[in-house]
Amino acid sequence: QNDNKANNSAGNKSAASGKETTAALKDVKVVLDWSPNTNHTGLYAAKEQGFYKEEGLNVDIVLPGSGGADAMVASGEVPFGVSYQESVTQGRTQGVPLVSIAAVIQHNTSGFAAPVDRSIKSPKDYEGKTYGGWGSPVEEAILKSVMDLSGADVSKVKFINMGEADYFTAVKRDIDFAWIFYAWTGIEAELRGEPLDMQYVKDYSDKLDYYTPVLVTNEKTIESDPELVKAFLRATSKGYQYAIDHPEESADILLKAVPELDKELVVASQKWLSPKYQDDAARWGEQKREVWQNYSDWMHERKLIESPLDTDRAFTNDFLPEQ
Amino acid sequence: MLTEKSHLASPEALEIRDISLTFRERRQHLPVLNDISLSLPAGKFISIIGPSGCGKSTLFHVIGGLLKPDRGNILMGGQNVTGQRGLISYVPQKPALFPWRNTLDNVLLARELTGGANEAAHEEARAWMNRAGLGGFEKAYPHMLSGGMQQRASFLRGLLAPQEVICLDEPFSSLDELTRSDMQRWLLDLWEDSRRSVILITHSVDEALILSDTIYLLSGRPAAVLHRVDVPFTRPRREDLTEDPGFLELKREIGARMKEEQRKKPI
Amino acid sequence: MLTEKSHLASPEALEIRDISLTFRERRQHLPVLNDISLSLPAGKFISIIGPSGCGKSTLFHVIGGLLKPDRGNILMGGQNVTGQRGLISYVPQKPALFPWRNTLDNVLLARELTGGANEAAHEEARAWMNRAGLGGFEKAYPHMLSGGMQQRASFLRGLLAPQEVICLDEPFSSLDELTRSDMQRWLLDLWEDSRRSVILITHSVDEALILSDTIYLLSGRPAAVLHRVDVPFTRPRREDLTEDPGFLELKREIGARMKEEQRKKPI
Amino acid sequence: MKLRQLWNSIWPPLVAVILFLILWQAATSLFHIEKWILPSPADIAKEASTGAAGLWRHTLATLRLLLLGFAIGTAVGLLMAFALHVVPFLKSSLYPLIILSQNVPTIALAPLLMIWFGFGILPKIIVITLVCFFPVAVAAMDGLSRADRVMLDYMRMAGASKGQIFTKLEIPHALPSILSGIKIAATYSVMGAVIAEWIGADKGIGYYMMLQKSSFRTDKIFLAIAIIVAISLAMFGLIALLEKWLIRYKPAKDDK
Amino acid sequence: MKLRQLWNSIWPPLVAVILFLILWQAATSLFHIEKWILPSPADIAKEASTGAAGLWRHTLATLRLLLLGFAIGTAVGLLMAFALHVVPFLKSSLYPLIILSQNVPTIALAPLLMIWFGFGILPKIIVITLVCFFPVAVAAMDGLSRADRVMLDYMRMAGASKGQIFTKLEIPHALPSILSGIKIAATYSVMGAVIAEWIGADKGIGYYMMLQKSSFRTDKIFLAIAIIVAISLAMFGLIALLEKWLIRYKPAKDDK
Ligand SMILES: Nc1ncnc2c1ncn2[C@@H]1O[C@H](COP(=O)(O)OP(=O)(O)OP(=O)(O)O)[C@@H](O)[C@H]1O
Ligand SMILES: Nc1ncnc2c1ncn2[C@@H]1O[C@H](COP(=O)(O)OP(=O)(O)OP(=O)(O)O)[C@@H](O)[C@H]1O
Ligand SMILES: O=C([O-])O
Ligand SMILES: [Mg+2]
Ligand SMILES: [Mg+2]
Repeated sequence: QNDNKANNSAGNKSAASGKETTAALKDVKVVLDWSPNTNHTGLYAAKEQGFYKEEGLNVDIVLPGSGGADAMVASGEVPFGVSYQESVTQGRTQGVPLVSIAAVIQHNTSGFAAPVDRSIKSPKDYEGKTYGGWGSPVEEAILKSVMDLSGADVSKVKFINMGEADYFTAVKRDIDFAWIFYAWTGIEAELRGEPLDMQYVKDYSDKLDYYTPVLVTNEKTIESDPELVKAFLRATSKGYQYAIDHPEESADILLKAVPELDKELVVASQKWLSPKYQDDAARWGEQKREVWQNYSDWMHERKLIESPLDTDRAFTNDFLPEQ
Repeated sequence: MLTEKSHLASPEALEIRDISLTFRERRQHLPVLNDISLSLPAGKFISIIGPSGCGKSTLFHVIGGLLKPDRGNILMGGQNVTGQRGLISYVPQKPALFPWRNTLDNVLLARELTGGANEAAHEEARAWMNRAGLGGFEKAYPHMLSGGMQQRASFLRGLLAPQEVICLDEPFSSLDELTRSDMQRWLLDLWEDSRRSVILITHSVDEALILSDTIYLLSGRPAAVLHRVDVPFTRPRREDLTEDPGFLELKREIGARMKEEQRKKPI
Repeated sequence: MLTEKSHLASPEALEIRDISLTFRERRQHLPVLNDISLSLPAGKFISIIGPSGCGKSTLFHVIGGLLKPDRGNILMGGQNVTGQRGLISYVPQKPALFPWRNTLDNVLLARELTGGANEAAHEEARAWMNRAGLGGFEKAYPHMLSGGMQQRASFLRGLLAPQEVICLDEPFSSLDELTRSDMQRWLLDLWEDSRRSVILITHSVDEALILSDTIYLLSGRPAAVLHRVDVPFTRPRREDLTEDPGFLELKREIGARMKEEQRKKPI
Repeated sequence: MKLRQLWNSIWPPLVAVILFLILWQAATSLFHIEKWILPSPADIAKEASTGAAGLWRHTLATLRLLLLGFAIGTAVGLLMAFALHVVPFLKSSLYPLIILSQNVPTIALAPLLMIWFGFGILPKIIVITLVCFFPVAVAAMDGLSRADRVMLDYMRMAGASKGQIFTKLEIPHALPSILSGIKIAATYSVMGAVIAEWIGADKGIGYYMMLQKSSFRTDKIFLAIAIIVAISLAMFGLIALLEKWLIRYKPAKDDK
Repeated sequence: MKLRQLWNSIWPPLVAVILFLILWQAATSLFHIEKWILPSPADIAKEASTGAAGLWRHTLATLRLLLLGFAIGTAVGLLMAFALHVVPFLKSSLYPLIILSQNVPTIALAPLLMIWFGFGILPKIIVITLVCFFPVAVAAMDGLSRADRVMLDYMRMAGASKGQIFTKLEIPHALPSILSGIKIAATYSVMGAVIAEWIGADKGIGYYMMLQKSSFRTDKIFLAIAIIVAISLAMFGLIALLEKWLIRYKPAKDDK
């Protein structure tokens, strides 16, 4: 059945497919970190453009639901997934065998945002304001770092757990600022005409310029089938390259794959994000050791992890295609 | 015409006028009461005898306001009270004791409904329970009573209700003859003391003759009044009344009339 | 010893041997059956008469295996069957019809339980319902029947059950005298045809005398056998038996014995 | 006559729902509640008229999931109640585990289910089953154990076997209770399906809602809720009809 | 005698739970299930012995929340059932809205509650109430409407007012049903509280679980679940005791 399906779609796109053989494609699942968004465009592009097929893979992109992707990947249920440097770090110190194999975006695009009417221009202005988050110690530590570096006192910030509420809802009541990804929530704010002030956390310390999101696999897959990881990353890398080169077309690909998404948001977000995938790195997906080291040191210093991270086993560039 | 007449006469405690009723269930019609009229003068005791299933209990339900007749009226003290509830003390055919109440609380229920379940009522209930052979069973739940004991509890519950008119639907059917005659004598005593008005459904011609001033014989379903028998014996009635030749004669006559009717319409 | 004897004699359909039972509810003890022994020879008809609440229905529950006696045994055909169920056809004191079954299905229930509710049983049930004045009520649910009609349905249900021994607990208490004597006559006919063995609880001495070969008089609670009366009248019994002087004499004697007992222990 | 009865049972809820919608509409425009906080019924209707086509696919997927899950959940609940009723020892020993099953939150359960049962329909069915079986089982056990004593005594005296008592007395007697439990389960099954879709799906109303949530499209979320409510009402209505049909023997509340 | 009865009602569930734990322990070591997927009971116990101190605060917070929510939810459910039973028109018209209330998922509801009621205890109580009132209301309405016909007829004939019929007949008759609904609600109230805490709280078991989830401490999550289960069982047990005490009139199932 799989052959049939593969042949059909391959037939439609015979140009893209170099090896037009009936050899069975290998079924591979990738589990996302959240609902599909522009962080994932490269995956959808690689699928749609036939890059995976060229590698002999039949990739199925699945949603994680409330369980999250990490357990799926770590358990070997799914070979690849989307995660965050922070999760990999925390997971590995708990013995969870996740390995990061590519950085989706080179630099951290998250930060603290507030509607302009709160006139929050720098971390100093957080004093006396209310922060809406989800109550994790990491948030608090980051906020503290950022404020310390600006000579502000984090104890003057009121923390509220806003749970399921999103940024736009939260700032309507009680909450002044929240932590967002600009590529999605920030762009939505632009589209809505609700301008916001944003302080990117990476601007305050190199240690906070960690990778978010990253592609992960588990140690077992690396050990037992390194060729699969290589093939997967070769195609994925082409997918992200396509997204870098063709923001509008790749946005369309995402929308076609997930028609329920808001078109305007996806297109605007993609235009903003496409240049940021590779950014200043030599190739897409490249991860630097010091980024992993810095952030895990930072976490360990603040007791956010119980033991230091064995940095070299947490990530690898070995499977990225050669430049 | 009838209305005129009764307005002239002193009002009866209860008057049933030309009551007709048909049960309608989906497409089936079952005529049950057919132009029934009878009257219970204040302070009197009347009985109703009729074949099983003819409509006696249904007539009580109409009197009590539970069912609305298709035609006819119920009058009490000259007032039209058709469909009004709460005007009679009622002893139903099935004891209908509440399983979550102990026997004493069950006996007090009707009194409670009229707001009179005070200490005195409790004492009265206890005394009556003793009298009815239920002493020691005050705290027992209904499922721990025998059939006859349940019936006696239900009877007491009805007696303790304060209303003028008492409607008794086969109150002694599950009692042995001695307990039964004991209850009958007691009912007579109470009735003679308080002069409430009683209407009794019974299958026992003896019982009807011993207790009542008037007996209404009903036909088979749909029930109509077949005969009205005035009981001539003086009160208080003698213990050995049942052996009186007049009694036996009347009993035989009633038996014959019922038999004749039933021969026309086999049950 | 007793066991020996009965093994020698031809086995009785039902023998009750020295049954005693006390209800224990929390700290209260209520002795109800006190060393009761009685026997029902195969093909015979016996009656039990006793004051209300003395323990008659409880005795049936012991016979039927619903209650375990504290002491004593139940034997059927010489076999100890104490605590075994399903050996009797039973007509309970309360009709206990199932509200979700129509009357015909209720009548067929006992037959269903023994796996014999086939077409023939349906026909038989219909015919018997007609005979009992329930024709046309086959599809009616129990709440649409009068008290007496429910009792008749329950009676038919018991009759349709196939077991040898029939236990009837006041089966005619809610019936008018004509319907009652009609049912009695019918019961006698059936019994004479089939020669099943019947044990009947009744409050009517007339009924007991008309129907039975032997009458057991029970004392008040705790029930003990007070007297055993052998009924001498030949069968088939005459319609006018109730006016026979022998009948009246026996009736008076039984009444007197019961009265004497009740005077000792007021209900 | 029949038509009139139907009409009489339809118009009160209809009026209530319409009133509710009018109030909602009025409130949103009166208090200037923004569309992305709480869309008005009109917004939702507009969204429905333009964007409903794509939703049909999701609705069907959810419907399929929930009907299957509801059927299995109800069956499991009934079977469990039957087994536990018939074997009292089972009842007293397994009750804690049944309650336990209601206290494992999805965030702990979801990864386990996915790891053990993959991404297919099975883990979702398990979630719905877990949601549905409980009210059915509790209501059924309660109903079964409350059979009328007098009738029970009759059945025993008449020599009915345990099985006969069960099928001819206890089940018919428990039927109203059971249906009441099934009514609750039917209502929950819809939310159960939505939650099951949150723990991993690529179609269905739950999936759709999740995506809309991430795109901040509150009006579409409410359109999805409207569909969920409609399904729920339909399920409830069907069970109520079934109830009317199964329990015919009851006297009309105010006959004559 | 009494002690023995107590023991007889305690040992079967105890044995079942212990068996369950043993099976679980065996499975985790037999299949080498990793601790961060499914910790073994021993892991959880170890965690409990070392890290339980900090959990006490969270447990108390949740307990407070859920008891309050459960009480309010049950009260609302009962009052609603009473009102709807007494006024049949209300019943037929409001039923759809009641079902609707069970079909608004938290992801849509939470933001609304937050905007309207802020971040205090109120929105959380509302969530638990929404979860609890429904089984109570449905069970109570069903129980109330099924009062015995013969007794009802007696009450009417005896001139009982609607209020008297309600308090003296319908309520006592519906009590077993109501308690069955409350039992279900008690079980749900615990999960309701956990969910309420997910939609925004700074303490409580739900909050704690969320944090542990993000740091892969599955053992701590299961410790939290164990606490939830314990609370649930305690609630259920209390209601069952209350039931025994309230419904004394029933014949013991196999008396004599
Ligand atoms: N389940 C029970 N628990 C406790 N006591 C009971 C129970 N059932 C019956 N009794 C008591 O046992 C005694 C005998 O009851 P039983 O029903 O056998 O009387 P009966 O002779 O059939 O009376 P009746 O002629 O009134 O039907 C009564 O005093 C009753 O209170
Ligand atoms: N709710 C009902 N629906 C339909 N038919 C009914 C209803 N109640 C009673 N009937 C019918 O009405 C007729 C009279 O019943 P009723 O109970 O009044 O009889 P009764 O004279 O009291 O008989 P009994 O002496 O047996 O108690 C019966 O044929 C019965 O089937
Ligand atoms: O019993 C009947 O009168 O039908
Ligand atoms: Mg009657
Ligand atoms: Mg009896």
